[in-house]
Amino acid sequence: MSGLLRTEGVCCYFGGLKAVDNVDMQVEPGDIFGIIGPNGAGKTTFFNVCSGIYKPTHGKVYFCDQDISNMSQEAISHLGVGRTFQTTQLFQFMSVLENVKIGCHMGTKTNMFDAIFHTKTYRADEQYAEEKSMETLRNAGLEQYANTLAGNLSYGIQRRVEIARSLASSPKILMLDEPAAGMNRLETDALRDFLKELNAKGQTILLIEHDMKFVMNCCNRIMVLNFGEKICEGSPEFVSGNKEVQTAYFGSRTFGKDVEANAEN
Amino acid sequence: MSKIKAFVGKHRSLMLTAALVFAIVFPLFGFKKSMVRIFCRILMYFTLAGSLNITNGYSGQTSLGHAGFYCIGAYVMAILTTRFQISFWPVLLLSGIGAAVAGLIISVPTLRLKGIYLSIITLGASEVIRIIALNWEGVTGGSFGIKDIPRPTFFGFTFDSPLKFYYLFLGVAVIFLLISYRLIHSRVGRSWMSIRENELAAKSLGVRTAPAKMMNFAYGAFWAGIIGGIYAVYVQYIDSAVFSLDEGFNIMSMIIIGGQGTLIGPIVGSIVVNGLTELLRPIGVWRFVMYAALIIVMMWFRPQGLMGESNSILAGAKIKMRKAGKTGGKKEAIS
Amino acid sequence: MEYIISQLINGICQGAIYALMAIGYSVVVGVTGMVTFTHGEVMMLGAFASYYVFLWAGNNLFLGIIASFAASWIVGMAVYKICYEHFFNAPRHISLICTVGFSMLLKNLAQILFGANRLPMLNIIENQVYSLGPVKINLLQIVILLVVFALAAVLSLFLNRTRAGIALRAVSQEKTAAYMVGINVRRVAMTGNCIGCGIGGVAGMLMAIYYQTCYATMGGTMSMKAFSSSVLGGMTDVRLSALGGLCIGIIENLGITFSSANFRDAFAFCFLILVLLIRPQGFAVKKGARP
Amino acid sequence: MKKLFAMLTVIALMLGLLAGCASDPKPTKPAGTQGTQAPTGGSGGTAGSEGPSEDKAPIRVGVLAPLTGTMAEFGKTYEVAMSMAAEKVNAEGGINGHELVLEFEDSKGDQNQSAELASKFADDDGIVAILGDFSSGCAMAAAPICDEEEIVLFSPTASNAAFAASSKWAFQIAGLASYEGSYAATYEVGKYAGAHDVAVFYMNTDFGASIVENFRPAAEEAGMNIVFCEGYSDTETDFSALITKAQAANPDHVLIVDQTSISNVINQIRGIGWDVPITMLGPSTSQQVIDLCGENCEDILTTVSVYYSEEDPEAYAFAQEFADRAGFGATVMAGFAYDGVIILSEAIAACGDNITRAAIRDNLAKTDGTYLTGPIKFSEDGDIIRSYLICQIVDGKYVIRCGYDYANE
Repeated sequence: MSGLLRTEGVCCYFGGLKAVDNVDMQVEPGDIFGIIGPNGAGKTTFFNVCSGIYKPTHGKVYFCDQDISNMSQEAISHLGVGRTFQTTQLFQFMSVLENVKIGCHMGTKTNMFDAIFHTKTYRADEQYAEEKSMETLRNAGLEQYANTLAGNLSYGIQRRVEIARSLASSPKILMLDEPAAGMNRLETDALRDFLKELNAKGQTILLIEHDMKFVMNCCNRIMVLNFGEKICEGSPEFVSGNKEVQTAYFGSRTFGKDVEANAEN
Repeated sequence: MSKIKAFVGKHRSLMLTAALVFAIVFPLFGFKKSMVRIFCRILMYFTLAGSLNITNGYSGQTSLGHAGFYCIGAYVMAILTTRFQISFWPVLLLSGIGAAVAGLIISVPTLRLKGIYLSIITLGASEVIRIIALNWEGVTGGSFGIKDIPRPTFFGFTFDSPLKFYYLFLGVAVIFLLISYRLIHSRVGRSWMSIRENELAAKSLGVRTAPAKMMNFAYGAFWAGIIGGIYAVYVQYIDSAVFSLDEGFNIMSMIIIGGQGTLIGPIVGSIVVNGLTELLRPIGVWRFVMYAALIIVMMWFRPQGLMGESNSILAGAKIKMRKAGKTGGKKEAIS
Repeated sequence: MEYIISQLINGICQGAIYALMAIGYSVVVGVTGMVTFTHGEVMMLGAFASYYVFLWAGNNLFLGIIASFAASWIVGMAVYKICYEHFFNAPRHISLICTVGFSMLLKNLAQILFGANRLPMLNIIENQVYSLGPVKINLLQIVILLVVFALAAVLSLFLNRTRAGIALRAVSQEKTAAYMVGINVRRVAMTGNCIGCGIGGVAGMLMAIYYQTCYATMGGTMSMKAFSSSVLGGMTDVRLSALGGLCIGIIENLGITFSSANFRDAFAFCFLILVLLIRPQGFAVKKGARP
Repeated sequence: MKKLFAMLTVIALMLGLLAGCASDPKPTKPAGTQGTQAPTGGSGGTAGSEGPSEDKAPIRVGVLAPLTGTMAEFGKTYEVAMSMAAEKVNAEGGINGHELVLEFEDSKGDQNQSAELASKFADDDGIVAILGDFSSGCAMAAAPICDEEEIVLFSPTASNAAFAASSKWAFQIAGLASYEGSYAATYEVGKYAGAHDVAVFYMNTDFGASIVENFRPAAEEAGMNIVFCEGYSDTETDFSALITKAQAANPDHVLIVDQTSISNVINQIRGIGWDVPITMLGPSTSQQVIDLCGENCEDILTTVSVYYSEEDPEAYAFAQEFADRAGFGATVMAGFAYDGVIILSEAIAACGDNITRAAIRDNLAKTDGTYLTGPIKFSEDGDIIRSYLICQIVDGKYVIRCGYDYANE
């Protein structure tokens, strides 16, 4: 009964569609845990169940041994689950710095009274938010964009800002939904290094990704979903060697070629 | 342009002080009372529009029913000062609090709703408040309204001329601006804006959107109630006909013309709308046709309002982004 | 008991009038995706068009329908050009304010052109009262009820079964995709909007005949009811909007029966708020849809 | 750049506002063209030999009227009737040789605007008195200002008893709704129609509510039962539920207290084939009701304080001319508005050369005479109690059933 994030028999149905069916997963502290699967395998739905956007139809989700299955999205965030989205959900018309400052929301506790009378709490919070955001931006290598409108940045940078924003809330687990989608090779590599660096500092990461090379190089554990069901879980080597995964995910052709093809894209 | 911007940015406090001094001094130059009344109206609608701007502009919850909160404030003031002879200042606070409580209550059903569904609830609530004011004869005087509302006094100083009310309105407007400025540039204001920009992302960052929205509604309603209270003693006679839906649309048009989501927008909106209705008087019955046409022209050429940021979610900047080949547009994240 | 039944019938008749307006309204909203506050004025202009036709050509209902439909079609074109076309990609509140402005413009223009007083529209349809047991219903009420049912049925058939109707629905759901598959989005949206407005105009005419008068400000309060009915029906569904109108009519009249007419609008809005509290999308349901 | 342009627009507007409103309009514009001047083509026989002399300064009177908005119909009544009266005054030589000029301002039926416009008039030293506003609500909102500024506020049509009583500067001649209510109860519905069980429909405005407030005790005193009494909002269009409800109470007489939607109520009552005797009150009495209701309003009873009968050539001619100009029939309101101007101009004339606002007030209070709408003498408060006729609609025409002295018989 341990693990940072754990699901037990999680199902999520939409009408007759079984988007996620009976998935068990356990993410240990310090993991970089990858979820892969073909399109429509239910990865994002599973993610949304874990972060409280959807409620599981059956099954339970535990975070730090606490049942979060029926908690609201905000409450789950407050427990320390940070996430990004498949399509970036930035505050497009705010500067990067402001974006990250909102990420500091949970770390501060100014209320209306404090804000109106500029109490000690307010000043401490503002200072904290300023410093924390700058530090996060510096770590993510986004310093030079601090005052740019988030919506004006290139797609790759936007994804990075989203990760930085999530990091500003000091999450216990960082959930990334296809962080490398739409990035070019260079950006992807930079992102991988960045994530590894984070992980080295003790950040637990859960991610969904299509880019096989990225996942194989980055993650230490991988789970494979297909049609909402878990078909395999284990180390990258184990997963890539698994026959069932190869047929389900890559069709019946040889694995290596497909990986190459995928990487070329 | 950028030079002007930089200049304004650098000397912001200086400019603000100058504006304030100007606002304090200029009515002293022998304006007629009716003119001062127009200034009073501009300031009154500024605070009223500003408070609506808090909900519509900052947290992006398009409320159409602001007249309801205004109504509550006015009636609380009228009833307590005429029936119970309580003095103006504590009642003023009660007017605000009464309206804020109403705002809290109305915000509860709106939490689950978005867009036009939210708008119609606020609109309906405002109408229900007006209907109650019209029919609860024992308390609100029904269709006869409440008359002879006493003038406020301040340590023996009676507010009995438009000029004195001008300073009262000015004081309230300045306090409102100051407090709102501080709120908006704090964690509270940032959480409101994050809801406007992207509620899903805000939630994922731990912004408790429901209480934030409720506080936002209550805060906006509070100031509408305060203005309602002052309005009651200013005109000394109120009846429910003033607080119609048209009044709500009128306030709404001010913030849209001035620019939503900026503190200066409502000032400009109030000046333009109230100024136009006065200036267009010579053309008689045609003036509302003209005014309506101006609103439409405005929406065509400057949808973000006169002072609004063109780079804002409120301004339809999406189109520009799309043309530039950047991502924008669809917000549906969950697939 | 008879009393309650006749009040129910009153409610249904009143609701039918709301439904009549809501049908046109929901077509407009459904196709353009924009909320409109001009619908009341479109109805008013339809009523005035028929008034002048009746004045000129005698009580010819057929000509009246054509005139009001045509007049509001033209107004619909103006509304589309001024309030919608430019704003498809902009936030909703911009076109909303535009429609508010346009409705103000039409209302004041009408007041200047047609005068501020009420104009009589007497006995366009001969008044006949039928007694069904204890319940009395007059010819016009029956006509309006029939029109509502017919319109709801025909329109939903049109929207769901015909090619043009499917194009309209496609446009209402996703303009970009509709454009991609080769639908002329602007033309289809404009036609749809004009159809909605035309129906609104005919509704205005029927309303004017029913209340035997027409005047420049007649659209104001009624359009608010049409709006509410349509919201209740989920904004875009013709049949559900009509149902919403009927519900509001019945609730209002029951409220008046047991309380007072002073609170008519309060009953309608409280009912609306209650429904939206329980079902945030009104009556509209999509089974198995993702939240 | 756009923002700069926006700023400039705002500044220009502000300057315009200051320039337009702060400056006294008199030196820049001749009085005859100011504001929404009476639209009747020249303010009466200015050119005529017996007209007011050119070299004497015109006397300017401000008028608050709802020329736009939902009450525009009544604003039009004001505009036409008052212009007719001003033309008459000027044709007869003006006020001691001064031309009478009415300056109409549109209050839109909005209390705020009414109050602000009253203040604007009060600030203009050239304006000697204010006529209006049409509705009691607007007049009540303007009253504190006129009281403060000491200028006469003379509303010909306000019927709320609290209006004139609220200030010594406020006057009204429409006859108090409170008295009309009890008259209707005692004499019209009670004595003349002989009703026992009465149903009352009233518009929930201060007019309707004060009629009902006074109707109720008087009716009970006269031995009637009020079996049904319900108000509705002034924007109401559908009365079917109320009518069914009233029908269930089984009254033998119906009283309708309304101004705007009277025709709707009557049509709907007759529309379901309910043949009950109906009574309406003064403000709704006009040719328009007959136009809007046709056969449905046959036999309806009404109280009127003014009757534009063919026997009274002056009143008849007025009603005819009014209908020609306005495009709809004259209500009692038209007569009141007309009289308002005449009475005021007489009060001004009585001041002689010393035309001050206070003198006008004092002379107005002394008014005692017979006018188009009957004898007028103000009470202490500045209102009057009118006497009423009872009329009935027969063959599309009002026919007098009882004279002014019916109450004394």
